[in-house]
Amino acid sequence: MSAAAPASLVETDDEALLRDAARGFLAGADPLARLRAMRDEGRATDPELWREMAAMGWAGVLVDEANGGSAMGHRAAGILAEEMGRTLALSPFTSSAVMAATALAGRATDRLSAVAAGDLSYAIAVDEGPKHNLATTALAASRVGNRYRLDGCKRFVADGGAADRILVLARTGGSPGGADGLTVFDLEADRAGIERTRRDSIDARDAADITFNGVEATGDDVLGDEGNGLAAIAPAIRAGQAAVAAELAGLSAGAFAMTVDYLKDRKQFGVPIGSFQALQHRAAHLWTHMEVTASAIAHAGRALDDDADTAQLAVSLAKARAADTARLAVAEGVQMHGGIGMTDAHNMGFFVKRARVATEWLGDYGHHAAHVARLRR
Amino acid sequence: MSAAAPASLVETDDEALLRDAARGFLAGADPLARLRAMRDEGRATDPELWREMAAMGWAGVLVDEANGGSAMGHRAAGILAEEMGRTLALSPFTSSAVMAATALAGRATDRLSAVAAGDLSYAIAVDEGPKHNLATTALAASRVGNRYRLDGCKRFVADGGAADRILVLARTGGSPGGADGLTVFDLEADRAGIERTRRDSIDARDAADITFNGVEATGDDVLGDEGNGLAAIAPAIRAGQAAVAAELAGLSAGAFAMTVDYLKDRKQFGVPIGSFQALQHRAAHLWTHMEVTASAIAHAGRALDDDADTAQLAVSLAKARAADTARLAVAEGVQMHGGIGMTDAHNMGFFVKRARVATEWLGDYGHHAAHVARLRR
Amino acid sequence: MVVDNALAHFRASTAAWLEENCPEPMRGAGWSEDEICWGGKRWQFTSDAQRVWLERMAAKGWTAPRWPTEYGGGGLSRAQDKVLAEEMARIGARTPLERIGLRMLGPALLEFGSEAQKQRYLPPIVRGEMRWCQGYSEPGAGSDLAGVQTRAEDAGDHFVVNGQKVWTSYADKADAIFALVRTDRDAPKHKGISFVLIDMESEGVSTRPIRLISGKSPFCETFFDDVRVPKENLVGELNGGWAIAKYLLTHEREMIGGGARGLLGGRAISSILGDSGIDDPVIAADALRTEVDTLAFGLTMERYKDAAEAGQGVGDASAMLKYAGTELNKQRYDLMMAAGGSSALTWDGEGALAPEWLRTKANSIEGGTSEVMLGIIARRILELPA
Amino acid sequence: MVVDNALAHFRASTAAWLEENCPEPMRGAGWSEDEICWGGKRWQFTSDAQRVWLERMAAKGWTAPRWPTEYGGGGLSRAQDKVLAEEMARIGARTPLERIGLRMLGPALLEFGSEAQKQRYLPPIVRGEMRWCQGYSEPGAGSDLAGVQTRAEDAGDHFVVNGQKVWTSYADKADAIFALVRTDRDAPKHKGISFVLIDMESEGVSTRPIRLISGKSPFCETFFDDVRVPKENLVGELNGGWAIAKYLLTHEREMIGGGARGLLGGRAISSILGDSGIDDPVIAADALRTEVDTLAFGLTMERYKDAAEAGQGVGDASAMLKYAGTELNKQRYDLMMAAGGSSALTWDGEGALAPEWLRTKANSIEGGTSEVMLGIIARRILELPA
Repeated sequence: MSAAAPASLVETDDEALLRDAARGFLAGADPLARLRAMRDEGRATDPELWREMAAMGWAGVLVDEANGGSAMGHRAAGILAEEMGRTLALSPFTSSAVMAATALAGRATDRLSAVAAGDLSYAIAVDEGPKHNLATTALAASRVGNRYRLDGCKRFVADGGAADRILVLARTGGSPGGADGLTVFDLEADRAGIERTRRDSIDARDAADITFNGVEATGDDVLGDEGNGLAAIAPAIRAGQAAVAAELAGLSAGAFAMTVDYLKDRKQFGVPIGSFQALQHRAAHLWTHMEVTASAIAHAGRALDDDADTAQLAVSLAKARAADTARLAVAEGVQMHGGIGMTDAHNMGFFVKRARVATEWLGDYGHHAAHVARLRR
Repeated sequence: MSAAAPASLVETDDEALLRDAARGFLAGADPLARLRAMRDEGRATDPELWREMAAMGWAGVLVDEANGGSAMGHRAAGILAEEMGRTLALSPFTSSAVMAATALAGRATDRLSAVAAGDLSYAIAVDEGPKHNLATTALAASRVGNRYRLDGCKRFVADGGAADRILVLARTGGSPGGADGLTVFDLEADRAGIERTRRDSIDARDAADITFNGVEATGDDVLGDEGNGLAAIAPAIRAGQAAVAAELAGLSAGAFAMTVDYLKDRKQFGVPIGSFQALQHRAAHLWTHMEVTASAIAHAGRALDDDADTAQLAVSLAKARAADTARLAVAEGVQMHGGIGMTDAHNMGFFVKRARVATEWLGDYGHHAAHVARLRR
Repeated sequence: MVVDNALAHFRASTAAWLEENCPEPMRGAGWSEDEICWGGKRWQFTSDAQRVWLERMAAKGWTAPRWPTEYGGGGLSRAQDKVLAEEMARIGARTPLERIGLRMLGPALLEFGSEAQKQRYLPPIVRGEMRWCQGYSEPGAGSDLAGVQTRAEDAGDHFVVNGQKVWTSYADKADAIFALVRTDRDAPKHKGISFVLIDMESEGVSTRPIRLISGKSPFCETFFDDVRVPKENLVGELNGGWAIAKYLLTHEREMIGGGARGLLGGRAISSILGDSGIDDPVIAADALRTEVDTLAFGLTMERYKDAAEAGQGVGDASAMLKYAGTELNKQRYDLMMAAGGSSALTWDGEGALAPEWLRTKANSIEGGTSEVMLGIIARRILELPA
Repeated sequence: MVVDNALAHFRASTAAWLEENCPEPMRGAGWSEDEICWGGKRWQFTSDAQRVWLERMAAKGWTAPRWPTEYGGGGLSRAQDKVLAEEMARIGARTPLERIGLRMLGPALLEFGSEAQKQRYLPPIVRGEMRWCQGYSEPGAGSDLAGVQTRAEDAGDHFVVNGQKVWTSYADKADAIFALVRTDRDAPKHKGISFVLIDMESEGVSTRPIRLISGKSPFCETFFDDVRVPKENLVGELNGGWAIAKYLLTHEREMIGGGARGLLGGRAISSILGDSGIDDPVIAADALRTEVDTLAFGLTMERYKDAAEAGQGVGDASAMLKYAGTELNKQRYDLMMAAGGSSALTWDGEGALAPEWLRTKANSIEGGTSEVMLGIIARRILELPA
């Protein structure tokens, strides 16, 4: 496809329909109210909401039709992620429907169809330090006869507390810092020796440290080729980065919409605060930021659909821009709301917190900006 | 002194008097008009203005009384530099009265009194690449018997075209990149083999590339100790950095004053543009920036006067902040003036250009910010 | 250097007194916010040393060193006050008593209060027997402080107060509140406001804590439902409360600016980041910038303090300090969160910066928003036209 | 993929025609601004090839591909126009003729002009025989374009025009000017403006070039001293000029935004900096940011172009493109100047970026300041209250 003229960056009619449907469903589901209730009850997952999403086919958006999916592609996945971001809808969508579905695609397994149906959820366990970095993987998968034994710890794994299965990146060779010698294992989360500790994440979502204490595995558990785990996991990471970028763009739009409404409604000194020129200019600047980021999001989806192997530049560009835009959108969101935006009773705080967590997930601004520069050189 | 409580950061009465006197003189001299006339005539120096400044004792501000100076110190020198910056007054003050006077202080030479009288001007020739960096000095001073032979080129030397003498940093040992093996020579500018090429600097001031083609020198020409040239030149560079920082702070204040006047006078849509809230907030932000920088400038002068050897952190802080503030002050200056600020007929352009040149001179924002971080660690 | 013999003597005697009277547990760095002594009727001392230290300092009037001795203060000159602070700092002596009564209401009463009010309220403040809170902001008023809706109706010898305040820090722990109330609904809004003192134990006063996005907070909503307030509790003129409010706002801004400086103290940003082994060019550059800005802001606080000591008032420039300090504090915590990565994303555990980070978001809102500060600078300092 | 046979045929024939008719010197990258063909009565072709190329393209109407053939245009559909552009790009064929008449006045005449005006003015524009300039801004008016003071008084069959315009690009080289003039001084300011065409050779018209801080510029001041303008030169309604002005402003913004994109093209910032061996963490981080922003802005231009091709107008969003593009261009040049160090501080010599850098400072002023653009976004797109 890449020799042809690139697809338009404007939404197709199909995509617009998908967006409308998603937005309509989410407006009815009121995910923000659900998130608040869950947070107050100390729950970090919302299986009921995910079941409804799966019933609408969202879990299978990237899965081929033979496995029960709709194969609508990454632009479509981005649209769903964006709409979920706008309402802070909580689900294992990115971990399962985007990352696991991408990793499992084309492999002989019935797990893919279970993912597409929303019956099976995954967490992707890669990072061991506080910042995203695949190469520093140290978790050891030692060969013991024709079996493996996994020892080590993965930190702050998104959706890691509730996932049914875990894709874990382990080291079967080479040494930490090197890209070689990595291997991906696909394990049920309750396998003996796996211990999961819920982290009390500021965004009230499921995150867990996962410890592997002499976990036994066999060659059947290996996804892709031993020693070449980066090739097996990279497409999934890349797709996940694009989805998180889209989520952040949606989150920015959601925070911005609240803010603009507030600027129109809220009166001070007898006039709507949105009539103050300084706030108008800042709001216009923020909208400009969002519009420019929106182009990078659309492009990332197009690039993944066109030729996923060469899409890293487009994806990193999207994640960098989306993180930058979200930072500005929530900062202005709080400041422009004044004191009320600082109260827990107001929803803006949920946007602030999710923006921070999603910015870190799979690489922050500097990580991706450096990637962009490296890939452009 | 350093064990005592630090001096106040507020101007003393003496300092306030000095500032008033300088401001009064410069208001009368109208340096901006002189600069424009010189630029139009293709001249890069203004010896007459410098003669008047010297008559007021400015050339000797850092020189001890035995050598005909007033020994008022670096805070006083900073006040003069700031006032010159405010009006873009052009003179060899920083090169001669600050840097050369510092380098020559305490050495048995009658040149110091000539500098203090304004009868002798110096240029400090250190950099060979486009960015300030002493360690990369490559200009060779080869030993030939008990003499030296200098070969190499110094780039964009401030005041280098018209200076009577040149302090040149050369390499007598070690290798480029190393801080050892450097030696300072104090040479008359017309010594055989020295070739000076005027650069057409955007700020219309004297800058020259200086080539040394087999220039002969003896031990009498060496300033300080052979091989330890950094020790001989560093205090001069440090004092120069503080003076350029003060100049940039003054330049910012000068540009800002023009801008605020314009905001008050200029009407658009029937009202003064200074009543537009967005411009008010930006002007207030810029003023805040200037106030914070002013503290760093005062502190750098205090630190140099207190204990020059430990003042690098304070000086780098001042130069970094001043460069940052000047960048903002001239950017807002042009933008807030609109089209008129872009015309050569308006003075704002001179501020824009001088800000850029002075920012590069003796190290830019990143150079000094990195120094601050290193020295704080 | 001119040596001031009297001051040298004061320094020596102060040092000796502190050495003798400051209990050992009340010295040294690294104490937490929980250990601050706030005083008040319901105060539970966290230790005997805390109680003794407060009593001894209060007896000398050194909880309020510059207040006149007739109201229980220390009666110190500016120079003596500075010496006391220096000598306390030298041995790491803690502040014996915080804060809002001493720093806010006290100075206002000294400036605007009647003789009877000074005699009644200042000594208990000095002794830490009465804890105060501040009732300015109201729901819906935001930056428009003069838009006070809480009303005090004249009922002969007392007012009847009805309405609601928000952002009243520690209202649930205070003994009394100083509040802005509307006493003339027909006057232009700045001219119908009065400044009154209200006993929090009065019938009809209730409070409700406000939870922030950063978690628990000292802030409360405070409700007044037909509360009787004796007329003698009016400070200054009837309908003349705005002048007092403005006076206190300037104080508050300086406190918040100074508070930001406190947070900024300690280790260099670059060394904090250095430890984490970050290899991110953007975080590295942000760290340099934050380091530069932090040091320059600290010097600015020092310069304005020097100016105040030289007898030059800070005045409207407090708006600049408030703006610069709070925006910088947000910048600094944003940076630390980025550097902390996923380690910083939880509510608790080692390195849990998140609550502090979220709390900084309010710095540029409370005590006057950054937008209000910029407006003050633009109009009062730069004299740009309205 | 649906193959459009007619379009495929057009592509083939166009490619063949271009191959045959585009002179070799008129192909390839790397031509300078000096070689642009601006046309006009006084135009001196820089080469025979330039003349031939213009004549051949004009004969086909392809200097204005989408204009109707009856006015000398190419009469192409949107799809055909795109094919022509693609085929020209494929062989690196230069634009045969620039710009202001083709891009600005022409579309306005097609929309608002009388049949006689279209017939009279459009064909010479297509053939490059008439060069136009734009007279909007006036000294003292700045962003308030509707505050036009140049007045046109009714003198029977003609107007008498007096006043002054500034920022008229190439006024000293143009054959005619389209200008906003005030025709009713009593009406509200937007309603007393007319749009007229004025021959630059008329008696009483004079020009003076404007030197910018970046050096020489195409801008002029243009003076009108009792200039007679036939009434047939009025475009649209008397006092209805503001609608035409607004139409053209939107066009201009897109051009400037697009221009910024052109400047942004080519090599990656990071590779430009990479060559200079800079070891400065701040410049490195700024370079990353600029690279990210540049790519994202380029995609935004592409997205809006795609939208236009899909028949969705850009409308007020042109203000966003203008704002983002020009601010980014300034950011980019600031970065390159910092990276260039002293090499970039001279007017000439290798790597002399300074004139271009200084010129970018005007990008966010000309064609509507950034402040005006933000106001348009705030009020028309975000619908914030006035």
